[in-house]
Amino acid sequence: MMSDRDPSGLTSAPDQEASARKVADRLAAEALIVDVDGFEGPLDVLLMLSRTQKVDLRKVSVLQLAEQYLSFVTKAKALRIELAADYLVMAAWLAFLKSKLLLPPDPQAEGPSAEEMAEHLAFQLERLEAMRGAAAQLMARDQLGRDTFARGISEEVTRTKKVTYDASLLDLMQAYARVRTRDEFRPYAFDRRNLFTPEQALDRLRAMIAFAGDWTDLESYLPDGWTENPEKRRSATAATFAASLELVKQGQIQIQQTDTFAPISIRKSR
Amino acid sequence: MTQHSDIDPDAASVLPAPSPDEQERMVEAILFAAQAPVSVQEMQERMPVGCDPRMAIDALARRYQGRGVGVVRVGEAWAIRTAPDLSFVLQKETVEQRKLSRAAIETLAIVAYHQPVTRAEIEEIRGVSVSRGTVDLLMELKWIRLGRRRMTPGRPVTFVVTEHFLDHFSLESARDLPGLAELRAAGLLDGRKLPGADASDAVTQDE
Amino acid sequence: MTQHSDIDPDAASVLPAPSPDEQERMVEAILFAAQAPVSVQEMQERMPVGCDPRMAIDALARRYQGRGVGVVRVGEAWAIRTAPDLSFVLQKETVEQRKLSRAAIETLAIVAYHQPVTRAEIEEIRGVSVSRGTVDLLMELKWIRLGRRRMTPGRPVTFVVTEHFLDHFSLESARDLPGLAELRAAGLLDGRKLPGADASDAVTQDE
Repeated sequence: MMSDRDPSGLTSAPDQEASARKVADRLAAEALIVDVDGFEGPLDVLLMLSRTQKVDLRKVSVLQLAEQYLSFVTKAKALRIELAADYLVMAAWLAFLKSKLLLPPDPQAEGPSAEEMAEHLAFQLERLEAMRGAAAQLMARDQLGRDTFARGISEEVTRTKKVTYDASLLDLMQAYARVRTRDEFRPYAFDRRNLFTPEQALDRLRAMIAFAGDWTDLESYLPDGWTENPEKRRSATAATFAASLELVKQGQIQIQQTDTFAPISIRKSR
Repeated sequence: MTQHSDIDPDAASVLPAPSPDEQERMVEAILFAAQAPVSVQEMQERMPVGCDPRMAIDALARRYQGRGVGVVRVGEAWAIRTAPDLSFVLQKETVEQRKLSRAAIETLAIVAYHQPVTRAEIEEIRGVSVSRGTVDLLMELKWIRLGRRRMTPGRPVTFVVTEHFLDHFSLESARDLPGLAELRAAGLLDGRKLPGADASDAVTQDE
Repeated sequence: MTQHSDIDPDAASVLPAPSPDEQERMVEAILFAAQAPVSVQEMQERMPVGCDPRMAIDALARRYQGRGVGVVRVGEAWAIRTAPDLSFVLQKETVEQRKLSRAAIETLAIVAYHQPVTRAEIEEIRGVSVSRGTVDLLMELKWIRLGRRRMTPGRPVTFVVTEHFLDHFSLESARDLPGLAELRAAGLLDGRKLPGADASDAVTQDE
């Protein structure tokens, strides 16, 4: 297609006497050059060129293909068309392949032989052609939204959160008991029964401190009956600690703690 | 009959109208794919000349009778909709167990112990008004239902517990519910942990 | 025991499974309601205990043979789609189809026929680099998705086609791609490289 059938060159004025066939050829050649941007890379160009050989891609003449491609690149250059680097890389590689194919094989040379390289290029072309065919077949299938259609109105599956309520007989009875005994409840007042006041603690500590000659754990000063129930224990501990601080302030006792969260101990001031 | 369909719509005019079966297929596909209900007029415009969409709709509606979907009329238009009785397969349920609210369980308890009971009576016993939502929820749970109207002025409705309620709470009848005295004997009246509980009671418990 | 079957899901297990006809109705409703294919598994979850959706699907598919819509298989899922020959009455439903670039179409085909395939492999087959936009577009259309990483140096990601792709191109599975067997027999789906190195490497090595 890029061959020398038109010696006047691509830039010559249209030849009125030329046969329709020649014009067509030239137009095709021009189109090929000018539409270089339309090609998807060198492999695409090679595939296009190989079609002009009108043979099974497996029997394509890679040598002839290399020449066609090199001529394509040369003409593109002549037309001052900027070719992307990979086109030139391919040209260089094909020039190398061409020389390898023409020269007798070098037994010393490493790597694939010229024949292997040529065969692989043919394979690549065949594979690309095959994938294009496959793509065309794929696009020709019945397509959703063009040939077949899904349901237009989506009766979307509603994701409902089903809440099941549970209640036991015990809940029921307790609820009833609560309602029926409401009259027995006295008005709300702060519940003081589990509260040990700092005043109480102070009185208690003052009475006991006289006997505290040595360091003694503060906890041992908690009143009887206030150490089992956690709620009462908390209240008594806080009150006793507050009372001990008061006594320290008054200079009656000393207080120490060896480490964070370690037991706090007190003793009578000396 | 069908061969013209995919060729030239203009050619349709010189061809006989598609068979009733074919027209039904078209209506079926149109209604299925439509994003909104489709009027007969609109179907007519889309179908080849000589078609009678109304007849095709009727035939399709008959065909879908008793199926999982049906042809329904929406104003002047038509649509395919899933059968209402199958809505449960269109829902993905995530079940969440929740405790009944205090208001609900108390109301339920009062109905169970005092049935048949009017709303006013429930409110009198609870000392607070009963919200509509509470009653609705209990009705929805099928634990209470409407009983006979009370033959008093205003003829108020009463509420009673249901078979389902008895089933759920494993009761033979509502009369089997333990009375207050039994509840107290069982320690159920003292089991409450409420602020304002009697102080003297607490002392005896704790010491 | 049965009076509350519509309430307590556990009770369903002691009930006989719905009749085959009823199961078919359920599958019909499920498939009609959904726009996307529904898996057998999902149907099973939505239907009462003891149902066999597969059997119901088969019965439904037979029932819709030759109708305006049909039951189609999409991978492990099922969907109802309009009959392809009726597209002419449905063109109005088309929601502006984006024209795919040649690069996108070829890339899609390569992913479909060669999956799982890496970007480098796509590039080798096409002979040009794959632009990010092309892959993004195909991902956005939900036609391709990431597959497993290839256990080769660099652990490159692979691409595979989706169920949505199958749905779009009316394919039951990726095995049903047109001409797949022939391409495979011709060795054109082999990951064949230039002995010693691939073509682009060869260029850099030799210069």
